[in-house]
Amino acid sequence: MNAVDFQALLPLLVLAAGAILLMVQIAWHRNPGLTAALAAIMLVLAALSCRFAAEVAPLQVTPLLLADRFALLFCTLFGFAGAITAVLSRDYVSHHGDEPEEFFLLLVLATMGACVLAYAVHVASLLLGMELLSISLYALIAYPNKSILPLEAAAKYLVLSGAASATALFGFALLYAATGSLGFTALGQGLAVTGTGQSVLLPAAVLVFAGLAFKLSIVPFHLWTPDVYDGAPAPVTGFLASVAKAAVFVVLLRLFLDADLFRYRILVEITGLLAIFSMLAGNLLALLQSNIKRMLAYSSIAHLGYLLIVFMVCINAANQALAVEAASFYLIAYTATTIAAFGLLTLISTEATVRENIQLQHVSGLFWRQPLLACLMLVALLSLAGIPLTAGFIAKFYLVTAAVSGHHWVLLFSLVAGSSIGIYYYLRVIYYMTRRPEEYRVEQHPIRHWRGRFLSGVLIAAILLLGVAPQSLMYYLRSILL
Amino acid sequence: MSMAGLILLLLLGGLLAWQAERIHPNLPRWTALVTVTAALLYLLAAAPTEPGATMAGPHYSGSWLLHLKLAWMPRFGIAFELAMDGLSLLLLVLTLLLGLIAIAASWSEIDFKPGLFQANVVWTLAGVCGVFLAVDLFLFFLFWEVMLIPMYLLIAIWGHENKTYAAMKFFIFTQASGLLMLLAIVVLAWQGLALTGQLSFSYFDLLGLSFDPRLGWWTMLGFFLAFTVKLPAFPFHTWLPDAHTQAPTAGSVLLAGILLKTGAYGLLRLCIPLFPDASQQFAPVAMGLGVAGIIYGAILAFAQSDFKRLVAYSSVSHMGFVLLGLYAWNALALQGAVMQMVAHGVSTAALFMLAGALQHRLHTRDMGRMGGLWHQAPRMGACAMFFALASLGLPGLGNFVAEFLVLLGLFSVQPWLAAAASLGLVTAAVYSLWMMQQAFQGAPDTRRNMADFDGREMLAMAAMMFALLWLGLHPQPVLDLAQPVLDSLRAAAPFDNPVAALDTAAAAVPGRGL
Amino acid sequence: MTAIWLIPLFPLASATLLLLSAGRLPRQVAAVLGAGSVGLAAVCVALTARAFLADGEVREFTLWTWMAVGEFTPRIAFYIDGLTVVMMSVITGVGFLIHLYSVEFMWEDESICRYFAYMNLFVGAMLLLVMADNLLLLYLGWEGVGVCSYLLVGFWYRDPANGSAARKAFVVTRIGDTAMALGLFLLFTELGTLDIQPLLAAADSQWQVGDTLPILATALLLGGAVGKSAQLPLHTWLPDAMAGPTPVSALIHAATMVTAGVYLIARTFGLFQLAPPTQEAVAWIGLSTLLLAAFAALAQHDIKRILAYSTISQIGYMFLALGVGAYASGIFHLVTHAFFKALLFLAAGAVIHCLHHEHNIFRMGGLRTRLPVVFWSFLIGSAALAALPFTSGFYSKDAILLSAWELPGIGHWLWAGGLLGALLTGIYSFRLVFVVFFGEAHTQPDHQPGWKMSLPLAVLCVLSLVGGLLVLPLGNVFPPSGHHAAGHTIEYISIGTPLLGLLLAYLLFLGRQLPVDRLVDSAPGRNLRNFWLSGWRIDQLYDALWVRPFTSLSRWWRNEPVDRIYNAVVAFTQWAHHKLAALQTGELRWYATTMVFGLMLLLAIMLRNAT
Amino acid sequence: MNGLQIPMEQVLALAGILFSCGLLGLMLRRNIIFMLMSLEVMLNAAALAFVAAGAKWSQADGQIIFLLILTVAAAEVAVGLGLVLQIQRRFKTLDMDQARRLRG
Repeated sequence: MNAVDFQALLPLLVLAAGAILLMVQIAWHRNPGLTAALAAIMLVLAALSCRFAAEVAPLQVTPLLLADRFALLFCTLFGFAGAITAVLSRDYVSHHGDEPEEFFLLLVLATMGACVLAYAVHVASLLLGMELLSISLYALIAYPNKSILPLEAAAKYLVLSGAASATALFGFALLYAATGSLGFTALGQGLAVTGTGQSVLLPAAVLVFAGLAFKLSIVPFHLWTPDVYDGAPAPVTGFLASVAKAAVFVVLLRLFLDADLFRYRILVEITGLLAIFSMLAGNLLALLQSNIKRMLAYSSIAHLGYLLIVFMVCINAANQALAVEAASFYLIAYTATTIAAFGLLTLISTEATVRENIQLQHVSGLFWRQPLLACLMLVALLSLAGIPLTAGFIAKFYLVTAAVSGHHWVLLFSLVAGSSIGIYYYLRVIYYMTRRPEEYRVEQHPIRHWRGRFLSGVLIAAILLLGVAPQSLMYYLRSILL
Repeated sequence: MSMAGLILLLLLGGLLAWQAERIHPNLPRWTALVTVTAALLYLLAAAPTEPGATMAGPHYSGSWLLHLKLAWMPRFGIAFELAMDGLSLLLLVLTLLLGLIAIAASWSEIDFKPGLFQANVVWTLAGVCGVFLAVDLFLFFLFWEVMLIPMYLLIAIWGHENKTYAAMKFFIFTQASGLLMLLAIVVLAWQGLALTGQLSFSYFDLLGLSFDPRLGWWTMLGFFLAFTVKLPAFPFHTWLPDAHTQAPTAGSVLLAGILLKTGAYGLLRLCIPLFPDASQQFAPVAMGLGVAGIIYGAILAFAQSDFKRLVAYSSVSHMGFVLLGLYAWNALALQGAVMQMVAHGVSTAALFMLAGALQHRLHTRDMGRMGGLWHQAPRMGACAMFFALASLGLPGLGNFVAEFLVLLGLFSVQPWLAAAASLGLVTAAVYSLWMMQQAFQGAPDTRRNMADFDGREMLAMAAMMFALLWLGLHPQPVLDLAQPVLDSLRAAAPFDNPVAALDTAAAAVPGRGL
Repeated sequence: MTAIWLIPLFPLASATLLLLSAGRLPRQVAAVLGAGSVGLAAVCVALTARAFLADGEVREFTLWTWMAVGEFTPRIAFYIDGLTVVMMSVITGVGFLIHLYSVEFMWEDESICRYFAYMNLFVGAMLLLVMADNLLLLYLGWEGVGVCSYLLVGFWYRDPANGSAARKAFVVTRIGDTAMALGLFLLFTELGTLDIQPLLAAADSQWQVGDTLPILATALLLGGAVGKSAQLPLHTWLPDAMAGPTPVSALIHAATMVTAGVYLIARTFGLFQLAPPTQEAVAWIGLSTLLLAAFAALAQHDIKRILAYSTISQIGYMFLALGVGAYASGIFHLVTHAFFKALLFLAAGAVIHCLHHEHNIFRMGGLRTRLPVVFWSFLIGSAALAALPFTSGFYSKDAILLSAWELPGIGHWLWAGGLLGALLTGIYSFRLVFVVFFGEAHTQPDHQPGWKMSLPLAVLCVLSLVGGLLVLPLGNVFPPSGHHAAGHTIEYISIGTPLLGLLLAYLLFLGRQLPVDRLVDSAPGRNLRNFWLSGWRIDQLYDALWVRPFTSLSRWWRNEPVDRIYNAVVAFTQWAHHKLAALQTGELRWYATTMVFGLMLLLAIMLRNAT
Repeated sequence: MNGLQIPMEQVLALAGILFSCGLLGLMLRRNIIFMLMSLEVMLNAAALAFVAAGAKWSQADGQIIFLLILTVAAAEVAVGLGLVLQIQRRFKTLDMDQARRLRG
């Protein structure tokens, strides 16, 4: 390891330093405000440090980590997302737990896990990153120890996620047994040499895919999603739904690309099949859901279904670049949007007493009571629904373009069908938000913290900016992927 | 003249109207009025009438007046590209005029959040203007979708008793079909890439692409569905009666007056010229849907007891003529279709304004509870009579010119369909007069105390009456504005009609066509 | 004279003024405007007619090009030939008299302003109809008069029955109008123009006698004519249209608008000559209508309905004339009919006016002495209607019957039918006179008509009597009809038949020489009477055939059947939602189980495809 | 195969059996503790497979992964046991079938 290697790993180092710093600070003086601020600062620093790391990219640091601009892009994203989550959680956890400081420590660790996944090009780093992320999340989910729902959610997540990790690992073990390699690229070469003659190979790949698909809550591995989203504290749900999924998706995509699993048509067709299932089932499940968190959980199933389309597109090597570009843009847009949506839920549940269970009527008339928050939610929902002027639209446009370039009509029609169903439940939230004062009864006080307003403004601006002027990000994506 | 400036003016005006509410609750409507008036004056004063500087592109014909192209997303060959020709100009004028009418119609109707209301009205106008101006297909789709949001809010917030259902239905129908159009647009652009080696969403680059018949057919269908849902054509019309009925008056006026026209515009500008072969094959089906819509809409209009619902179904019926005219695709029928877009916009807007005024005064739209209103409100009665007659296609008013031209043009292509469609003339008389009978004639309820139209409302009505008379008696300016556009569209996408004599004669006029 | 455009302008401008005033003008002003504008138009017509009679030159006058799309360039333009001059004279002349009459008749009505506005609008539209140089402008006038008819029939809108009658009038004529519009489409598509004279010339050069296209085109035009002129099978609206004020019935539903169909056929006779089957159909339609309406008139007891059926019947004669090629005779009958039928209606109106809106003739009676002016008017009108010798109706009807007789082939049948009609006309017209003005009085008139009502009656009396001596300037319009070569026997029969009718009417209704009551009271008699009273039950037939299916269909579809498709989609998604949501049991073990099943499913797919 | 007595396939089969046992345990047991134990079995099955595979290729990588899995499993169980305590305290039972407030 030399200085350049360290520069390439700067984001991870900053995060690790941040974790240590937070531990020291907590041990020295308990102060939630300070801890949250420190965590946010370190996360932002980590995000910014990617710029420096990018100067030496791409660089293979040990066989485990590859610091390319793709990884750094997502590190930036995760860093900012983590920082926003930290700021959002500041008031939320203070209401929910009596010792909120460690929450931020866990958040930093989880973000670090996500970043490791972005770097990962090896089974070991995948394992470490995924588990760092997951284990921190178990604790984060169960953090509000006064209430019962987070506990249930955490237990479910722990058991199932552990099983999924085990499944993926078992699959890797079988692949390892067949090829003798653990690095993604070497694995792919090994597979090429071995050929698919060995009947264990493709089932092993399926095990790996299934284990990761669980983390992405792809149908049929999706049943945990609403329960965990619902039970977890709102900011954690936002983090779980955006960063955790994006990180796993990135590593899955990298695995498929590096090991060139797209050669195995049947494997990719399974992803296509699951994409269709997810798009339809996710949207159908969300359809009449009146609990907003559960609704968003189901909608995230659908969105991951949309994302899986890129796997099918990648079958044709000529379209891979476009597919990855589309996936990257979609992940960025989806992360921003999801953070915004759950940020709103965080902000409106901060004021009230303990409320994990946010129903539609809780946002009744939000437009008239808290216009800024309502605008945040409106923008987020429109983005999720893929309406123009928002990031979600460009993202969907990207996906459609990619799918059209590969002529995947069935997937496209599923996407249209799913999106059409989706409009209903997104609009339903908007409808509740625009209900007139005489049509609802809810007591809520407007948010007073500048933090909430500031974040709302930032998120609205980010989503709209990505929707109206995405060209620079497009260029950037193109430049790092070509 | 700056086309982007026009859209920007409306967007900013809407924002201003929204915020004006903080100062005084009556200020937003004035702001909106001033904004739209300013936009209209700007358009009328600054719009060129002569073709502008030449423009690159194989499918540019002399009919374009203005063109603007700013780089936007070069990654996909997407540009912020606007262009205006006579057709767009005509529809823009209609849009802004009806915008004024809509604002006038809701002048004193809105108590709840008037600022946001007016803002949504003005933003809808901005979106529609964008649709009429955009020549980049991506941009077109963007405006197409974006204009729905303020409209959705208008219905969902200020609508009547069943507003949620109506707003949702409206949005889902148009969105779902819009997504299909997005698919089609992307397929089209990809086809362009395959054929020319250059990815572009510009209309000018995409005109005249050749397609594998099956691909062309499906892609055309994507456009067709989106536009016929908006038009609306049978059997995709069912969102319309609900949306129109539940929308506040301004919403109904905008919906019927201009939003429906975007569907027709899309068919005329995009669907047929981009896919001439598929469209020509498809024309019998489309025309069949048109006839079905005419008859079906008329029958259902007659069945309604809700004033607004009746007018809404009459729109379904009238827009069937547009569909017929477009797919007949000859000079006469196209002119008729354009004329119908304008005339129907005006006449239906007026009827919705009337319906709104009635509901405001009587708190009901049920015609069973009206009757004899002529006695209490003779001015309303006279206006209603005028527009009912316009709606049934009385010669001398714009709608007649439109329907006559459509049928005349259609007759040379599909005489039997023309005969079937002309049944619509009879049924239109049935429901229009039935509406008059139920609402305005009969014995008046003497307990009812109802104010007649006031000066503001009469002014709006008079303007629309004048417009219809003008369109009916001297439609030539409108026809002249649209003629070069229609000629070049037909030249770009020729249908080989069985009876081509009329067309060749019209296209042979020097200076028109390609 | 260049100011031809002033002729329709006067009434139209006056109508606009009256409408804009929104009823705020004093009734004196309204009356002066209403009647005066038509009077001015009449003066202009007189000047035009004088100029035309002096030189016999056809005059054309273009205001502006209505629209120009490719070859389709209809203009707002007028074409004045002999036929137009005749029609304009009738419209403005009779129209002015009726307007004058209306001033008194409608004086008490609160909506007199609206009344005159509609009436003036009607006159303007009717003038446009007859002056139009192309079929599209003619169609504008054609529909315009239809709307005015609708507005005026439903003038007293508070009674829903009036509204229904008005709607019926409009919709039934609209059916015909639509056929006519199709005819216009066909003509334009085939001949490339709608200007009447070039059109006729083009038809003449492009089509042969008996071609399919002219037959089709004329059949469609005939549809329009049949609707407007209340001929079979679209005649049912006219009796109901009597719901309007009586001067309206006189002007629109007797003198002018209902004869528009006759005008249309006469105007486009060149086409009809190319289509012998249609021409023959015109004759048969005319004949069957005139007989059917005459029988129906026999059984009516509403004074205006009797006149309405007689109008239908008389227009049947005009159609008969057109059908046998005697265009000039048809127009001649149109003119005389305008005189005497307007007279009859105005007289009937005076009766109704003086008897507090009594319509039933059996509640009148003995008015001969009480309303002498009206009586004499009515008598003269009926005489002309029955075509008693030397009245105007005699000359015109006689000419028609002679022309029919001379037509080879079917001519004799047509003649015989026409003769039977003449007999019936005699009976029903004098039945009316005898029942209303003779016998004992049932109702007392409370006042006498004033000069504004009497003067038009007097003028029309004179015209009805001597109108037969008029020589219409139609020589250059129609082909000269052959010299009447029928024997004197035919002449005598023609003269005798109406007299026979008069005699029968006397015997039946005044002299009570024949057992009419017993006849009517017998079961077949009563049935026949009811059958005729209901207008041969054609209304009921149409009700069952068209109206009820339409209304029940619309009621059945009322709630949007198409929505059922979409509702099914919605129901399916909701069903799927519930099914899927039922899997979310919250049970950890179940979740694990689904994951395992999912895994096994994937493995199964994989292995199945791998082998 | 440097003196390895047991063929790799058999070890992998054993690992597979263990893994299946763990899965069955997850599906069948209601007690959260037994579920955690099943989880351990699954993880260890994977770890065993890595060791066997590493041995086959004569690489240390398999064993390193084994160590990593061991650590991860320990961490997971540590958090898991913390949750178990809380569950016992709040739900008064360890039967996860009782913990189903979140559903639908």
